[in-house]
Amino acid sequence: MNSNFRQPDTASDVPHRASDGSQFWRSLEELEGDDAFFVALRREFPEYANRLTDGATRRQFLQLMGASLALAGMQGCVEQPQEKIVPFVQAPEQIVPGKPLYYSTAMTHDGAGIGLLAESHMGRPVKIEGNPLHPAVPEIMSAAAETNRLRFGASDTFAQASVLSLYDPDRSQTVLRDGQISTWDAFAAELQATLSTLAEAGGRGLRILTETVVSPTFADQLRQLVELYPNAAWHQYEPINHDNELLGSRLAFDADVQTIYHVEAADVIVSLDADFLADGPMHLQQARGFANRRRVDSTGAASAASMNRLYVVESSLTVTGAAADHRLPLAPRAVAAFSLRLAQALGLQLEASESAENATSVGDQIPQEWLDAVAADLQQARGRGLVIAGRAQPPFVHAIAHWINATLGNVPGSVEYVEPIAARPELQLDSLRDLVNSMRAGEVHALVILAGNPLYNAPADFHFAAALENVPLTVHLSQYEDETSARCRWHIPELHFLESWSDTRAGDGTVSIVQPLVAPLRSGKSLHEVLATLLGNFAASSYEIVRSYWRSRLEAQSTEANSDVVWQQALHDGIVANTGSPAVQPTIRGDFAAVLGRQLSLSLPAGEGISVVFRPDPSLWDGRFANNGWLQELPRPLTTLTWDNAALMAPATADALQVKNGNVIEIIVEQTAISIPVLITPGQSANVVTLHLGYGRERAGRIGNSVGTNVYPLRSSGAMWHAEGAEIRATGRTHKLALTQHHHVMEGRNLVRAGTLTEFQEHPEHPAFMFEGHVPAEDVSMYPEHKYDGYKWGMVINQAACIGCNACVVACQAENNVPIVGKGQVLNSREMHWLRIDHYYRGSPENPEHYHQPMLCQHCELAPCEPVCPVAATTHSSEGLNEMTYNRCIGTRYCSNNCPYKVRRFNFLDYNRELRQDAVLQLASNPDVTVRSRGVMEKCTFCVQRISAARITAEKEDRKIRDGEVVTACQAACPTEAIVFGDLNDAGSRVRQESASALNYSVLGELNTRPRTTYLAVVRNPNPALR
Amino acid sequence: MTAPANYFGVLAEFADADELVAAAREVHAAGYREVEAYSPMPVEGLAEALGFRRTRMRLVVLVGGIIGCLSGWALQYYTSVIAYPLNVGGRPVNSWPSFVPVVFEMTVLVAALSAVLGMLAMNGLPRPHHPLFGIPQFDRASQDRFFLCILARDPMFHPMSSRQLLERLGPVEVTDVPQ
Amino acid sequence: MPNELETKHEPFLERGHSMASVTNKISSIVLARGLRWGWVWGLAISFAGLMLFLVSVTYLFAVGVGVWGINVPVAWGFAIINFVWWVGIGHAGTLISAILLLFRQEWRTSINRFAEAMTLFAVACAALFPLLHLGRPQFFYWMAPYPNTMGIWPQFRSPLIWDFFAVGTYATVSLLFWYVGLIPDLATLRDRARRRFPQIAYGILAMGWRGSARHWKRYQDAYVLLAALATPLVISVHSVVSFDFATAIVPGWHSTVFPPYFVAGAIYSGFAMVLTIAIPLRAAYGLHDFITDRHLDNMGKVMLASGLIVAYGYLTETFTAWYSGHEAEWYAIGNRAGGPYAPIFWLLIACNIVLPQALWFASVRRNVFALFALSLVINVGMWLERFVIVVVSLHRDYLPSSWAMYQPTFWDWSTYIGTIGLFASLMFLFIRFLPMISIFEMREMVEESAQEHA
Amino acid sequence: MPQIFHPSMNTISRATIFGAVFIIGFIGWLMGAVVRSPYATSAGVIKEQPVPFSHEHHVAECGIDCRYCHTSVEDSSFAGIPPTQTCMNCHRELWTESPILEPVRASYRTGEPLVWNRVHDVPDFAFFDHSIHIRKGVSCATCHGAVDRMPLMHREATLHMEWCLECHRQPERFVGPRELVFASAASPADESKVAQSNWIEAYHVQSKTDCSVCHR
Repeated sequence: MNSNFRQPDTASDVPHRASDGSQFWRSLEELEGDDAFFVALRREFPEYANRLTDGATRRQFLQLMGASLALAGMQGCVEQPQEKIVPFVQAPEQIVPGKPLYYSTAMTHDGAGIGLLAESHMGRPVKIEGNPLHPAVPEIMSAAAETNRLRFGASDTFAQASVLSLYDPDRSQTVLRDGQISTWDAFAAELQATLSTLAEAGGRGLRILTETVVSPTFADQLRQLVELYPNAAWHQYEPINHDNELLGSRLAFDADVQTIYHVEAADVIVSLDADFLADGPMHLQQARGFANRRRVDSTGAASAASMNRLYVVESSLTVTGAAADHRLPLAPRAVAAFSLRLAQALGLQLEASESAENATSVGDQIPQEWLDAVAADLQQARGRGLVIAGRAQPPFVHAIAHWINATLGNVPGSVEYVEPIAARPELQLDSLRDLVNSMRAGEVHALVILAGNPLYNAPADFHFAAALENVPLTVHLSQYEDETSARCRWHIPELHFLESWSDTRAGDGTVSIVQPLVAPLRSGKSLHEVLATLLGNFAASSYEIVRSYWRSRLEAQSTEANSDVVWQQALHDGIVANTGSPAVQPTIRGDFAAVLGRQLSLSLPAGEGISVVFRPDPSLWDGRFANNGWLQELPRPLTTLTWDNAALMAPATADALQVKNGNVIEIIVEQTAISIPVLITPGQSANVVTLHLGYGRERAGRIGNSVGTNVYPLRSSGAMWHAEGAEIRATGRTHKLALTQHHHVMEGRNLVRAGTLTEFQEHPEHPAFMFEGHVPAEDVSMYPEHKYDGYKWGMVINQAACIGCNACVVACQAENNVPIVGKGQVLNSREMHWLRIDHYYRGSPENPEHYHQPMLCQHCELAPCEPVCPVAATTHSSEGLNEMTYNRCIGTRYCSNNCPYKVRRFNFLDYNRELRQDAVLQLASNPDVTVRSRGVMEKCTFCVQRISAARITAEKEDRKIRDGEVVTACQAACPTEAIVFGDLNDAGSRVRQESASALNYSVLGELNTRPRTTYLAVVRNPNPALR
Repeated sequence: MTAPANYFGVLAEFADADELVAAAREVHAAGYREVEAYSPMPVEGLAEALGFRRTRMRLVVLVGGIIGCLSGWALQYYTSVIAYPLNVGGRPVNSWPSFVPVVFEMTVLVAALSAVLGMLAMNGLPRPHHPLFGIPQFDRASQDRFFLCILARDPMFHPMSSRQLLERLGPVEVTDVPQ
Repeated sequence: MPNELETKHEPFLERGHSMASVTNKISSIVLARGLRWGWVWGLAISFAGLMLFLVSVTYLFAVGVGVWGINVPVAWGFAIINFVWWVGIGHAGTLISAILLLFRQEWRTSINRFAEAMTLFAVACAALFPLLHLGRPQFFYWMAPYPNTMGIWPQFRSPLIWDFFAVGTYATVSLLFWYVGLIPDLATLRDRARRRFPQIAYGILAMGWRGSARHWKRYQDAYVLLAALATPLVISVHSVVSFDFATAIVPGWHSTVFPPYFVAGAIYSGFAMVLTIAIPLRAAYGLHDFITDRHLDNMGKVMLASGLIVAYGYLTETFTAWYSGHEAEWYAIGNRAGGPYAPIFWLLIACNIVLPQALWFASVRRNVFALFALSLVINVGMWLERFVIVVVSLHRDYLPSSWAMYQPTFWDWSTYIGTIGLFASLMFLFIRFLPMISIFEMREMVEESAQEHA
Repeated sequence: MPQIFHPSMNTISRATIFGAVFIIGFIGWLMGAVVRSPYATSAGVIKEQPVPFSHEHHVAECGIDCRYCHTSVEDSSFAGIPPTQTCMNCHRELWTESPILEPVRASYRTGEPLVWNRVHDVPDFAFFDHSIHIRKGVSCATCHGAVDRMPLMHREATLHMEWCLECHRQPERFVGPRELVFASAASPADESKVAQSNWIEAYHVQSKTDCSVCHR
């Protein structure tokens, strides 16, 4: 892997590279029709283990009818077609054919940026990694010896999957006017005309609707716009926003602040319905911080102090809840009540009001000992405690969290406040309400919607579609021609962040420059360009806009001479130095108790019956990723549901309603009804139904259309997160839910080793819970041992650290060209993921303990799969890898039968047919990994392509591969460093240390398979008081 | 009456097996050695009566078996130890216990083939054309009649005397068999 | 060798038969001009089945093994079930001819010929499945050891390679055995045929056999030696097939009892299939003189015996599972009896163990209809047994996280039924064009019985 | 009854049975021969190219080093095909009028790349890395043959797996001193013979035959 480019001098040409790149791509577009060229392009990465077209087309079927049995023989001898080589006309600098380059960029998600490294092969990005220099991104193997190795940072599912969206064939490609293909110039002309009329009135009637804006450049453009048209207005709306946090901070401090949690600093963490391990601008750092405090070493003593304790009070099961030491499932309003009670227990004085009464009455389902234990723990951990409120909780819960953290002196230890990172912090719900009202009132003459899909995801009671009818000129910029585009006069294709310039801010305000990896694959415009046209500049390119903004800004502030140097450094590092938001020390307002009292009455909706809880979907978020096959097929954490959303409910609730998995129920909230299948989820709070947003899209694309159920119709401005008093009735219909795991009970098998910290400390050297059930026998083989001198690759997975966030699964899919198979195939257990996260629970179905067990090829030294292969298609390498040679495989599937871990995946059908047919989609494939054909087995290879790349580099330098030089895709993505990979023969390697731990064990070790992938047991830290 | 040179032999037809065996003994006792008997099914003691005892089939099969056994083992040893030694599931390259089944099958296969081919070869089959097939009544040799034939190549053969000898043995009929 | 059974019981060949009569009776079935309607219809129906098979295979090759219901964890489905089932059926023939020959049970004489034919056709059907079930059937030949440009060879530790050799050898040897047995009869047909074409056809096949005493002598030696080779072969083949399961670590497969009880099972289903064919045959062609009730009776006894061994196999399996002390092993057994596929398991117990106990009664063994019904029941039962072994063991193995169900698709069924069509078609052609009972061996029996009553 | 068969059938029938063995053997041998023949491998077959480029002329006569055009051969898996610009570096001055060079000039003018026919085309499931082989002292000529004697480019090797294994199993037979890696194909073998095994030690050549070395 090349890393030289990371020195500034080479990075200094980045803009040139882009232009060269674009030239290359423009020539591509010229040649678009030319097959030969695409053949040549395809040459860039491997195709199929055999080149047969395994088609099921009717024509082929007829052709084959005659041949029948004889056919098999004939197919064998198909000769390779002539391949072409197409060199550059002018070789671009930096690009060495056949070697990847890494460029730093950033992705904006949920109103904050996450820094990324994009791996580019011959100018096409194929893999995303986290940028370790970015404040929101924890580094992987940071401890490893500092070599010229490439440093990776963690990332999340959305970042990993973003590269697939870039090549999505369904992305819109042309400007549309009323659905008819039009041109940018036509648009510009019409816009100009309208603007000129609006100009007199100072732009009155011009409205801009954006999503949360954090981009400094964009903010600057908006500022200019408002200067130009003083009477124009800019609104922000995202269905999943931070309104409650904002209100909460105003409530507590009477100020807008951005809260930063230093989870690692906290000994006791209380989550009030906060999914802080997977949600929030800094969730990767939070997850890392949490995990770092869950590791215990064999010296039990030391670990006692080091290990934190997590209490989670939540109404809907989350990965954070699954990771908790103590989890309390409550109805939403009970969560609010709990926080109030907690505050009171910690000394908050509320004058007795009916609202307080209300709170207490609602809270009667809260176990008192729980409350006491948490309060006591927090008290005891003064200054080292942390209370986090979830975005779904009403503002006063956030206020209470602030209050507790302040009162217990957790600020600045584990909580820190900085100025808001948003360009204009505001209550987005109100912002949208204003817009809709003026639309209804006919005050809006031109509405420019820059990204976002309000027609699909605006609160139902706003009737956005109807309001839109009153607007003469509507413009919608979006990557897909979606629901909103369909109702707007103009649709402008939006560029993907990997193909346009921009900038963004991390959760702490640090700015990253978003630089493109390729010139646009499809003609489109960026936010900046469209806004520039509003400012009268029709020709400006994103690069010029962003560059000029930063030139002026850097020249303004940068003391040292050349702003270009700073700019180059920023491009290279992926962050602009010291741009973080300034810290603030807000103080709890004096009249806190009073204000709070007033809030309570509004915030604690009474009401009986079933509460419906709306949550962002772990895969599709608010629906924007609906057309991303990787995310659609990604088993949702804990439920392993794919290709659908469902009404998640507790077993008890399901019994009460007399429904089973897959039964379609009708949920009625205020006369609005939706039909959605049931999925029973142990751990879900009683009488609470969780609905995930983002499904039932009508115009998402071929993949996302009409997958799942659209639950936005139930979501009104009054009930953005919780709807009380829902009515549910069974419809008698059923719907097949594609789950990748049907059975979450261990059937008394000792598959996951788990114990408590106390148990561990009794015998840190050999904890009792490590020796329950079967213990692998020592050399029971009649054959002699195989010796592995040289490298001995192995992996250790720390189950205590794994939070089941799925980032590794998508990373693996992206790195290894793992195909998408579709719902039908998943229903028949044919999903292809090389790495899956098994989930088991222990204990009562009401509130069980959850365990994640990432399961991938264990690379057994005595692999059962190998001796049964008749053609030696799967064998052992001299470094102990269990190798799968696709092109030798004839597909007996015996290896899969004989694999106790069932990690082998088989191409039952031609899963790459579409890939082969779509020249652009092909560009997403990793050229270092074979794209498998029909009828061959495949499985995790420990990213052998990365090992081999590292080996070649090392060999060329006449040295051994250093620890941390080979980082598998899953390891690189993991925010908690739960996955460690390396050479077991290297005494200094981290994997060696972890494999020596007293908590290390092999799954099914008693079968004497001698796995190279071993696990570290789960150690939890429950509060003795709650035993 | 044709010259001896054109003779294949004289053929006597009998009604049942016992007569044939008896006749065979007589002819053999009379000193004829190039004599052949034909029956629609194997007849106990007939071949012995003609002085034919050892078939050497067992030897053929034994040799075949040994060849099969060795080649089976050699094939596996060569491919997995010499040609491309691979670490398969941590087993040693020469994991002989796993080689036993194929060795056994190869043994049986070659042995069986040599049995059949050996039998055909020693019987001088296939031989779709044969002088006897020219004799109409010989059809019944494969159905319900028994034949004894003194071949012309026997040194003692004489068209007249041999014929008379056979006629004395009470056959249904005696025929000359032309070449 | 006079057999005292002969004198006590009724003979295996009805009285009053001469060599001429048996020869005539059997060979005329083949040499008769014209076709019987029954035969034509039978062949037509079986041929339809064969066509269904060809369509299924074509579709299979066009789309891939994904057209079947298989998945992960159940990566083997009908294909392997049918393979084992057919191979099992393919055991009776050689067993009857070879083992009974060595034990000098001459009641084999009247049934060995078509039993062997049945063996060949069953093995042919069986041999198709390992090829069809490959993900990339076009590369099946990689299983054969031949010097290639890849410089790589088959992997001889794999039971599938053992299968390849075992089934290959078995097919070859069975063919030789069958053909050698046919030679004298082909000569008979050659000599009895009156039309030119049959004369030439049978003539070529008969290789000029003329029943010379010396030939007979060598012939008999070779035949006995073949039998001696075939006997261990029969045992080995199904043992090797059972290795596919026994050497794997799948709970419910990994058991040392598999080889013996697979062989027993094979004999069980084999004899059942012989009866399924023999009973209609003797009715259709009036062969009651040759295939007497005593034949049926004996076969009934053999089935009863082998059936009991199979039952014992089930018990041993259960015991070892319990004795192993591994949850997965014990769960696998429980899952058969109480899991989602329990009905199939209990049906199998009924078919293979409970109902066949009726064979204890001579009256049942002598009752053609009861026997025929039982033979069908056992065929079904043995198929279900393979289903339980293959599918029910796989669908829930070590990690509960990967448990799943298996549902056969239309194409699973059509391929299976198709091979039955193939089998039946071959069978019909055989009975029309080759003597279904060994003529020369019947002549021997005539001779012997003649001597006895003299 | 008359004879069914003519006497000659005796010979014929035997001949067919025992002949079959030899026929089968022959067919086997023939197939083996065909797959290794240029017909199947197209080794030694000259491919049509947009420009009749002569390695003999440029390497042997002009003495241009391999790396002048195949720039990335030392640090990438892909040796690299020169951009049109590289050709024009010289041909801006030389043979500026020559008609055979017109495609090159055209490409340079229009920006349309030249489209060459690949001569050494390893199957897509086999991964080969030039740089490491160069580094370990495998000379260009070892695989590509005497390129400097090829007026028109053709492939020497069959590129069969057995051919790769030949070297991976006995590197000492092919590995030579690094200095001679780019030497003209004169006779690198001889020099490397001098101290065969040394190179293996010196360069830590560990040519593996693990499947994943080439198949990923």
